[in-house]
Parts: sequence; structure tokens; C-alpha cells
Amino acid sequence: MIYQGKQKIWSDYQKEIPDDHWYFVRSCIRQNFFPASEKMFSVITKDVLGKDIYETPYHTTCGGIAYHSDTIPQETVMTIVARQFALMTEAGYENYACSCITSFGNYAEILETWHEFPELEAKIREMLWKSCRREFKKPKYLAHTSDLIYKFRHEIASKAKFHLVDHATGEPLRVVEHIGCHYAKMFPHKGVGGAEYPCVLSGMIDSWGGQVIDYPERRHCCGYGFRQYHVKANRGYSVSNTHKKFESMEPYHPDMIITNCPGCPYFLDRWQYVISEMEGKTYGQNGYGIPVFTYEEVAGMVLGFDPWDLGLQLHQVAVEPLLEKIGIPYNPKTKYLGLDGKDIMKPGLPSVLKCC
Amino acid sequence: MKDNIVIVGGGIAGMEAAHQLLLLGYKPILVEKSDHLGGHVADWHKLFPDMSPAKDAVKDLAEKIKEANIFLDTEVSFINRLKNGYNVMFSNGVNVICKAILLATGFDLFEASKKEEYGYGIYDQVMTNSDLEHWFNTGEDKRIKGKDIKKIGFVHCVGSRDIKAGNPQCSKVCCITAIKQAMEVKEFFPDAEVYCFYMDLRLFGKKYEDFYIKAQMESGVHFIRGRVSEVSENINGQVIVKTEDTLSGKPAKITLDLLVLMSGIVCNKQAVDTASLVQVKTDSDGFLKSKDNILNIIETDSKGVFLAGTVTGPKTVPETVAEARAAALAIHNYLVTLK
Amino acid sequence: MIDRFASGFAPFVIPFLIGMAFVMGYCIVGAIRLIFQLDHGDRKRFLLSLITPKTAWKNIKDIFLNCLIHVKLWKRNKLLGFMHSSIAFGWFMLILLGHIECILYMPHRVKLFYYPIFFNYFVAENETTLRGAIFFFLMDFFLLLVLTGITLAIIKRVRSRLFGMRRTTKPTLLDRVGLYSLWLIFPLRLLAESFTAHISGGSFLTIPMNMMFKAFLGEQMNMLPTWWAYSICLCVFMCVLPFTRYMHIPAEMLLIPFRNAGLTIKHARKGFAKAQVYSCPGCGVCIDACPMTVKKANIKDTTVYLNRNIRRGNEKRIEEISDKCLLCGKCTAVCQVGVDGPQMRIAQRSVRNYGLAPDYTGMDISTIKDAVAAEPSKDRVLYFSGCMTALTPAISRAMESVFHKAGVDYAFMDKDGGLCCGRPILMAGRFDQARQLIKKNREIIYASGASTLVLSCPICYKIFREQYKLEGIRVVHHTEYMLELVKAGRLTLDGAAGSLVYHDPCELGRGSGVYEPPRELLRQAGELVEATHNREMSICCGGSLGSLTLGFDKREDMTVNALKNLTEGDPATIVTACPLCKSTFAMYADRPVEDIAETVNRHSK
Amino acid sequence: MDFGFSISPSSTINLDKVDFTLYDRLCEIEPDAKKCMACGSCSATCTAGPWTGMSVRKVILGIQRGKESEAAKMLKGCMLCGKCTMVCPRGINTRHLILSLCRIYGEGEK
Repeated sequence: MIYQGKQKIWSDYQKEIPDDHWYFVRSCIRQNFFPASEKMFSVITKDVLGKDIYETPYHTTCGGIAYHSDTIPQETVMTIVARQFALMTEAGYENYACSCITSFGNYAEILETWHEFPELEAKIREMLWKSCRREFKKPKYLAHTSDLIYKFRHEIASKAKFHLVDHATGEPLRVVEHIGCHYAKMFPHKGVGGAEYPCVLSGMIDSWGGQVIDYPERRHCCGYGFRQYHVKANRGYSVSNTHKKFESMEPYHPDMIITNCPGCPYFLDRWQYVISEMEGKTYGQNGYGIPVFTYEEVAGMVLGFDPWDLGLQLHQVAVEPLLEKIGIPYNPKTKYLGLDGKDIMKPGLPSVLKCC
Repeated sequence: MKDNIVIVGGGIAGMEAAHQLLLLGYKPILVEKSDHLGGHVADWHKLFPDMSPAKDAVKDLAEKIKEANIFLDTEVSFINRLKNGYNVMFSNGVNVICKAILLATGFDLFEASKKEEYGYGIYDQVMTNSDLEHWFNTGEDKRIKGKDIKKIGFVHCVGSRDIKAGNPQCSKVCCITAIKQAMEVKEFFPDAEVYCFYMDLRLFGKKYEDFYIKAQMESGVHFIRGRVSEVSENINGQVIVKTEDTLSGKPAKITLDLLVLMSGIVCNKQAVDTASLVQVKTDSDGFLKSKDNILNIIETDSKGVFLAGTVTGPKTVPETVAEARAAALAIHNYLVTLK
Repeated sequence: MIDRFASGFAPFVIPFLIGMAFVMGYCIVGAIRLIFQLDHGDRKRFLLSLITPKTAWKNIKDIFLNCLIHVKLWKRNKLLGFMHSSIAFGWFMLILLGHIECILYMPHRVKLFYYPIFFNYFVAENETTLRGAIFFFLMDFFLLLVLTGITLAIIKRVRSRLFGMRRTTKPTLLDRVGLYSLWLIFPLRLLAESFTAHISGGSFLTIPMNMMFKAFLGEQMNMLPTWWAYSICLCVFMCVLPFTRYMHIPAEMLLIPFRNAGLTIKHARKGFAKAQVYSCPGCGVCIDACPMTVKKANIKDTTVYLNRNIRRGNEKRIEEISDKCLLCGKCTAVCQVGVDGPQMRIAQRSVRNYGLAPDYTGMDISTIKDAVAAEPSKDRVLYFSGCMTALTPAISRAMESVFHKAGVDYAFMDKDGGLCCGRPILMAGRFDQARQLIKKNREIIYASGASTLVLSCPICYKIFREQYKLEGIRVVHHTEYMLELVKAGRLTLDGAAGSLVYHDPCELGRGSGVYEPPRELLRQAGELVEATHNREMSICCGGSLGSLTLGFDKREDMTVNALKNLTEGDPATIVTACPLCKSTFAMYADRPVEDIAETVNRHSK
Repeated sequence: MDFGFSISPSSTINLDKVDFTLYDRLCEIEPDAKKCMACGSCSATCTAGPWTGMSVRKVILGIQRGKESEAAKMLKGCMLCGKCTMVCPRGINTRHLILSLCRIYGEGEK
């Protein structure tokens, strides 16, 4: 691999990311899968970096899942999105940051469509007005929250308590980065680093001390694929794709996986358990899996937040071996205690995949 | 003292035109931006269909144009329109009044790195057709030298017939070049498996089809109909190529020790700038615009400005040479009518 | 006549006896083995035929005419005919007369069967009678006849072209031994008999020679060495015979009854096939006849070499030779002993072992059946154009138009594609597959309820006629059928087609014996010009499906050669009756090539 | 544990894993097999095709891609009429190629 070659391409795909005043919208599913992630985002941006990040409780789904599962027409999803923009306009913001990759792709697609077909935009404005008497300005900047973390990666690194290195050997950790399909595959110039070799996550990994590994199926989908998972008859297809990715990254012995999409970390994490049950195979060291993180979780770890406050106990694949490798202290006893100190109960152990 | 003629571009088109003009009794001025004559052909190793050495062809032409005024490492800085003539200023400070200008500025090879997904300049074992010719000529290439090459792939249509790459046109010569190179590498690595990934095989020229059959029968080249979608690298540094085997209607993948990208012919951007100095526009395909694409590809809408070779679109060597001769004659006739 | 020796024995007969015993033993054992190699049914049929007066008489007649008189050869080539019959018949007569003499004069010696052979040595003439003189004359006469035959044979050896043979086989070493001994036998016999002529008596040959010798050698001339030599020569010839081409002499005597018994080749190497192999005289007439041998190519792939290699058991060559052949049947047409080249080859092809066997039993053909299905009617016609016609649609279109003109109630069996007739796969020796296809096609044919099946492709025609066994359905080739229409007045030809040459397709002519109907049609359609070689001598177009291995490029010379033969009379149009011949000729012909259906259609009302 | 779904095998042709023994053997006895340019005239003209699914083009391709059982299935539908040989623009003796294939199939077992 010729690193300079990649850097050249990355430099071709840099997008302008304003460094403050963001209208932040959450994802529908991330809070259930990785509850602390979005919390971490606001904590890091607001408290740690002191940025102005605005949220509204009136924000709803962007309609992306329904749209990509072919259950609602384009006008509907556009009107929903128009409403989000209206909320932003009303709050007096023009930088739109969303935490969901599907939403990001959805917004990008819609803005591009409106750009190509202004008459459609007019129609949607009319529909929005008819439906909820709202008007909107199109966001000046559209970013995914990982774009912001990417932008602030160096500041985070400078505040870092830990680095993505094996504290015993000092060797950088081998990190797999997985980018959500809808981040840049539709509009390469909308993503940091383009579609083929995005650097939004690898940038973070580099600056936090890890070593990105480039494996053959790096570009491949995590396997979620909306209707592939939602329709149970297709789930075999969904898990097969995940399996393909793990088979491909296995020889590189990755220490961890970082993702920037709601679905990916969930499926890369949970399917490891399913694969271990089906094939009796695990991909981590001595019987464990490869821990999968959201970029916020990793940022949190690096900044020295308590692993259990980051919600890492909700991962299927045990994170303890990695925490030890990095040297992050944790208290096994408090793993399954909620914020209020109540026991949230220990899950049953899988038959193959080793957990703590 | 005969009328001055300026030939821009010292490739085979410019050289052949100069040669013909010398025979017609003119003393053309040939400017070449690089430090040597012969253009792209000079960098090539052997030429199809006779596999004759390219350098011989160039040497032969160079011999014939000794008499012409040749400026190497020289470019055209600007051109002023005069009454039936032009005032051409060269980068070396020379200033020429001429009656006719021949633009034989040739083509650029498509920048393979623009097709990111093919990983040129990113994966160690990916090279272009011209890199391979360079290796044929010099034997110097870290991608091949001292490597155990067992499987080699050729990707046709890299940057050709590709709207996304900005070149809808077919580069015309890549199919036969790929087959030529496939057979040549097979000579270097007799027990290597060679694969050609193609969309269509466009083997229109003299003896091209024979080449194809020879590649199948003697070199045992595997032809796989399907355009490569993406390339990735495995832990051993080999490249993994993904394509659709459209003949069986199934996706296919293969691990290769060397991948050769057949970079296509695209219009020479510098040529466009030079042409704009004499109000010669570009055609819809991005190449320079002739007066007429059927009966008069040589002349332009600007009086006294002529075109020859690949400035007007992809061409083979014999086509280019033939066009250069035609251009020389056209210039001669033009100058006669001026009197 | 009186005995010269009381014992009636002389040691020099021993070599003869050995030779005789050997060859007799060999042939009898061989014959029995071959008969036992026949499968049960064939053996029964064969033995029955031997005692059925009709076939028994036919056997005798055929053996006499072919083995002794060589009538077939006479028809082909007088000189060769005379050569063969003079030797065979002459020799036969010498033996016969020898025995008659013996019976008449020395009845008590008849049981010593060497006695008649060396009669002149053992007897002394004590009184000259007319009857004796006649016998002596006949003996000398037939001896002379044989000697002239031998002389011709010797000339033929050195100058075969004089006998109209361009190419012939190279005799093996043993062949030569046999040949030279055969040549020597009769001169020596003449010598021997001349030496004893003053004692045993003689006639116009032997007496004068005897006197001549006397004049040279005087009284005490020793006659024994010549008799020894004669006997030894006989011995040598008879001992090598089984291992030479001369084996065809006894073998043919078995082959003829086999054929007359109506046997067919059941096994690639045994029984009937073996009989054919040994009956091959290796004369090489088939070399000139074979269409593949133009420009001296493929000479060693002709039937004579197939037989030779089967005798030697050279499997590799056997496979090559049998796969290459076009199965045009010309070699059989010219063969004197009637070795069936194509059948022999198909038999060889049939014994290959394949890892994969096609199987069509699961095939659903209901659509075709439904398409042709109709109530049986006595004048309903089913037309099957065959695979190849799909590549020459002019033929099927012409046929349809002819049907319309004649107002025929017909169904087009494979208008939208049908099954293969099975002939090509049968030619490849895969009989089970052929049977399956036949079964499927029969279903379709019966579903059509037709009473007549018309075929425009001779390849199909042959198999439909020979293998399909369609009860109550008449199978006709379109040449025959169109002629019927013309004769019935349902079609009238205007005779304006100009000069036409007709090419006999192998499968239709030699294959199915249809020669006249197309010619009659063409005579009415225009002016018929005959090709130099026509009918059973017609030359294969080279496009035959018979050959498995001959590549497209290898066939051009054959086609061009066949065309040359057709165009020598400079006809305006080449007419054939086979889609394959048509498309093959069309590629290289310098004038229009069409199927007879097109000719008839264009020139009929 | 039964999830009600399972990992499905990939339909991708992995050219690294294709076993070329049969193809190489074929090329030994029928070198012209290499000449095929997959124009499909053989399959288009095939008499048997409509009834048995035979396709010479697919048979050759199948063997080049190591799909021997598929090829065998089609070969079993060939009626050997020889039309494919007549139309082949590259002059390949497809008819004999088919016979040769039928012979070399299962050679391995022996």
C-alpha cells in the first residue's frame, strides 16, 4: 500500500466544516443500540470543546429507513426532511449536523435532488406549508457528526489520556475503520476523503495513535442493508455479508473496529455472536470477538471517560481485553450497574463467543 | 526563401508532416515541448501488428527530418493573427512569422489514478500500459523486478467509454495494445496466467483479429467479459480484482500479482490552450474541432491552421502518419492558393 | 497310363503336404471361430442359409462368379478382370482336371490327394489316346492361361497405371514372400512338367520344351529338383497365405455366405466384421475412390488401411481412421469383395467408452406433438425438414410452396424446431441415444395422424427408412414425392430450368439407392447434364456429418474436387437433394447451387 | 442454535479456486476450444437447446469456470446434429469437442 497515494486522494476530497454553531439531530436507533454515543458527542463538543450545539425535542425520524425499505414515496421523505430543516431555520441555525449516516445520505440526496429539480423543491415547500404551516431555509452546511469529530480530532488528541496503542509493547493498535454506505458512496464529494478511501475515521485513528488496516473487503457493506435484515427471510443474506467482511479482515488480526453509522456497529457486533453460534468461529484473540465501537465511544475512551459511562457494557463483544491492552482502568463490579447504581442484570453467556 | 510553416508537436504526426513538407521543398519549423522527438511512440517498445521496434520507427523519421528547424524543450508562448499569416512566439524567445501552423500536439494518456477504485498509485502491484512499455524498454520497475509474477491482469477501457471519467469516447488502440502486451508479458513469464477484463473487444484493424486468436491459442490468455468494478489489496500485497463475468452472469473475483490498467487516449489539455490562441475550438468529444469530421478532418475554421494525428481523436500509428501526409499536402495546396 | 512307382510316393511331395495341411487347418479353425463369434441369432440364420436351397445355390453362384471369374472386376476393368480370373480360374481348372485325370486313369490313387497335383511325375504314358491328348492339351492350355495372368500381374506390379490404378497399397514383407512364391509356382510347374513330358506325356507347351531341354542336356537329365522346387513353392505360398493379403481368397468364400445369410455387423472386431477384414485383398481401389484422398491427402485413412490396422490391432490408428471418414460409402461401392467401410467404422466408433451419455428421456415434446396433432387421414402428409434445413430455409420454403401448388394437406413437423432424426449420433456410434431420439420422433409422427412422411434431407431419410419402422406410414424422400405429384398431374414442370447437373448425395444415392426420381424430375424441369462420376460413383461434397474429426479447413479441397466433377459438362445450375451438400457446395461453387425442391418449385405450376 | 436463517454461500466465481484440470485436458485434445469467443451462434442454432437446455457456449464457459456438473448436465442434452459446427465462425469442430468432453468426463475416476 502506497500511503502517499491515499493522502493525495484524501486531499482531493476535503469538505468545508464550520467549527461552531451546529443544529444537531439524533438518530432513531443509535440511542437504543449504543445509548452513550450521542450523549458523548454532545458532551465532547459542548463540555470538552465548548462548542455551540443545539438540539430540539421536536425532531423526528428523517424517514430514511422507511424510504430505503421502499415503504414511503420520495415526496413523503422529502416533506419530513423539509420539516427538520424548518426546525433548524426556526432555531436560527444554518449548519446541520446529523448523527445518522442514513439521514446524512438522505439529506444529501434530497438537497442534490432539489438542486437538480427546483420544481420538486417548490412542490415540497408547498406540501410542508399545507401539512404543518412551516417554511424552511436549506442548510448552508450539511455534516455528519463524525465529520465534526474528524475536524476536532487533533484537539481531542491533545486532551487525550489514552492512545490507541498497546501500553505493554507501545505498538499501535491495528484498527479496522468501517464507513456507513450512505456516507459517501452516493456522493463522494460529500464525505471526507471520498468514497473509495474515506479518511473521516482513519483520520481519527491516525491522530489518536492507532494504525489503520486496509483489508480486501474494506469497502463492503456491514450486512445490515435495511430490507435484508428487516425481512427475516433475508437475514441469512445479511449475516453472510458480515461474515464475508470478518473472513476478509481476519488475517490482519484487528484489535478493534470503529464505525460511524448506526447500523454497522450493531451488526458487526451482534452478528459476531450469531456467526460464532453458526460456525463456531470467533475472530478476536483467544476466543473473544473483535470489539466494535462508535467513533464517539472511542473518543470518550481516549479522553478517559469511564468505560461503563460510555455504555460499553451493552456491547455483545467483550471490551475488557482491549481496555486492558490500552491500559484503561475499569471496575468489573460496576459493569452491570445503571447510572442510579441499580443492577441492570448480567446477560446470559453465549456458548462459543467468549465474554466477561 | 519559401514560406515558413510551424509544426507544433514533435510526435510521429509532426515528424511525418515535416518530412513530407521537406520533400515538397519547404523548411518547416518543428517545436517539441519535451527533450526528444517521437512523442508517445518514442516511449513505446514494440508496435502492432508487426511487432516492429518503436524506436526504429522514430529513428527512421528523425533521420528524414534532419533538414528541418527543430526546437526541443520549446513551447508556443503566444500567437498573433496577421493578414494571411501568424506571428508565433516560442518559449525560447524565438519569434517566427509563418503562413501556416500545423497542430500535431497529440494526446495525453488518461491519468489512471483518477479511477480511484483501481488503486493506481495506492496499491503496490498496479501499473499502467505505459509503465509496462517502460519496463519492456528498460527492465526497470519495482512492481515486477525480483517479484514472482504468477497471475497478471489487464483492465481494458480505463478512462475510456466512461462518462464518469469524462471520456465517453473509445480510445481505439487499447484493446489491441492489451492483447499485444498480454502476449509480450507471457513471453517473460511463460507459466503465468494472464487475464484480460474487457467490455467489448474492438479489434478493427489489419491483423488485429489474428492477434486475438494468437493470444488465445498460443499465449492462452484468458478473456473475461466484464468491466473491473474495484480493486483491493490483500495481506500479501497482491491485488484482488472484482468484476462481473457477464458471460456467466455472476460476479467474479481473482487475486493477481500484477494489474495493468489500459489508460485511454484523452485530449492534450495544453493543445487546447495552444489551439485557443488561433481560435480553434474543441469538439463535443473534447478533442480539437476540424472543419469537417468526414471530408476535411485536417483543416480548421481558422485560415492557415491545420490539424494532424490524435489532436482530433484517438488514432493508430498508421492512421496518424497517413493524416500527417495529408496535412502536408493540404498545407502545400493552401500556400499555393495564397500566391 | 501306368504308375511309375509302386509306392505312388516321392519325398518331394512332403513340403506340399505340410503347406496344404497348415493352410487347410488354419482356414477351417478360423472359419469355425468366426462362425462361433456370431451372436446366437446370426449363427442360426447363417447355418440355416447354408441348407436353404435358394441361398445355398446363390452362395455357390456368387463364389464361382466372384472368386473364380471375378465378374465384378471385369465390369470395372477388363485387364484387371482378365488377370485375376486367368490366375484364379486357370489354377482352379488345373486342380480340377488333375483330379479328373486321376479318377479316370489312376482310380486307386485318388485317396492320395497330393497325387493329382503331381500327376505328371507319378505316371508314365504307355499309349497315346485322343482323350489323353485332349487332357494334356487342356492342362497346358490352362497353365498357359495362368502364366499370362502371372505375367500381367508382374507388369501391374511395376506399372499399376497401365491398369488404371493411380494409387495402390504398399505390400508388406510377408505379402511380398507370398507374391513371389505365387509368381514362381507356375513357371516351376511348367518346368517340372516339361522335364517329365517325355515320360508322362504332354502337349503344345510341355513337349516342345522337353525336346529343347533334351537337346541341351541329353539323356541323363534330372527332373527331381524342378519338382522339389515346385512343391516347395507351393508350401511357402500356402504357409504364408494366412498372414498375407492372399487370405482374402479363402476368407471371401466365407464372407459371401455370411452376406447372403443377411448378416450385419454386430461386433466391431468379431464375426462378420472379422470376415470383412480378412476378405480385404488390400488392392487399394478404395484409395482412389475415397473423396478424402484428393491432393494425396489422407491416403492412409482409407478402408484398406482400416482393415490392415484392425488385423494388426493398432488401436490408435483404428480410432483415427474410423473417426476421420466421411462415411460416403464410395469405398464400398468400388470394393470387389464388398467390405462395408462406413459400417465397419461406425462399429469401431460404437465401442468407445464415454464418461457421459446423453439422455433425452426426460425431454418434454408435447408442444411439437400438439402442433402437428390431427385425425388420421389417408392422404395427410407430414413434412420433416431436419436440422440442417434450418440453415438452408430456401428448401423448406420451396417444399411448402410445392405442397400448396399441389394442394397437399400437410403438416410441417419441425417448423418451429424439432428433434434431430438421430442419424448423426448414430453415425457417431452412440446407438442408445439414437434409439431414444427415434422413440421421441415416432411419438410425434404418430400424433400427426399422417399416412405419408416426406423428408427433404437424405440424412434423415436414411434413418427414417431403415430404423424407424413406422407401421402404416410411407416414408418418402422429397425427390420421390415430388415426382409422384408430377406423375399424378398435380404438378406440371415447364422445362425452362436450363442445363442442370444433378449431384447424388451420399445418403440418398449410395445410402438409399435413390437415383432415378431426381433425374426424372430434372429432365422435366430442364436439360439434365450428367457429371463425369455420378450415381454410385458420385463424389461426396465433403460436408458430410459422417466425419467426426475432419476440420472445416480440411474439407475445402474435397468440395472443390467434387465441384470440378460436377461442372465438367458446364451446366448452368448445380442441383442436389441434400441441405448439407447445398450449403457445402454453395461456399465454393462458381455457379448457382440449389436444392431440387427449389428447381421444381420455380419451374412448376 | 437455530436462528431460522443461516450463512448463504457466495455466488461469486472465485477464479483463484477454479480447478482447470478438465479444461486443460480438453485443450490437450481439442486445442480449438481456446478459440471460442463466446459469440453464441452455436447455442442459437442448437437443435437440442430448446428441449434439453444444451448450449455449447455455456458448456465451454462452464468448464473454463470449473462448473463441471452444470456443463455435464447440458452435454447430456446434446443430439450431436452438428449444426453448431456448421455455424461456428471460428471453425471450431464443436461436434467432436462435445464427443471428446463426453469421453474425458470421469477420466479422473479411472
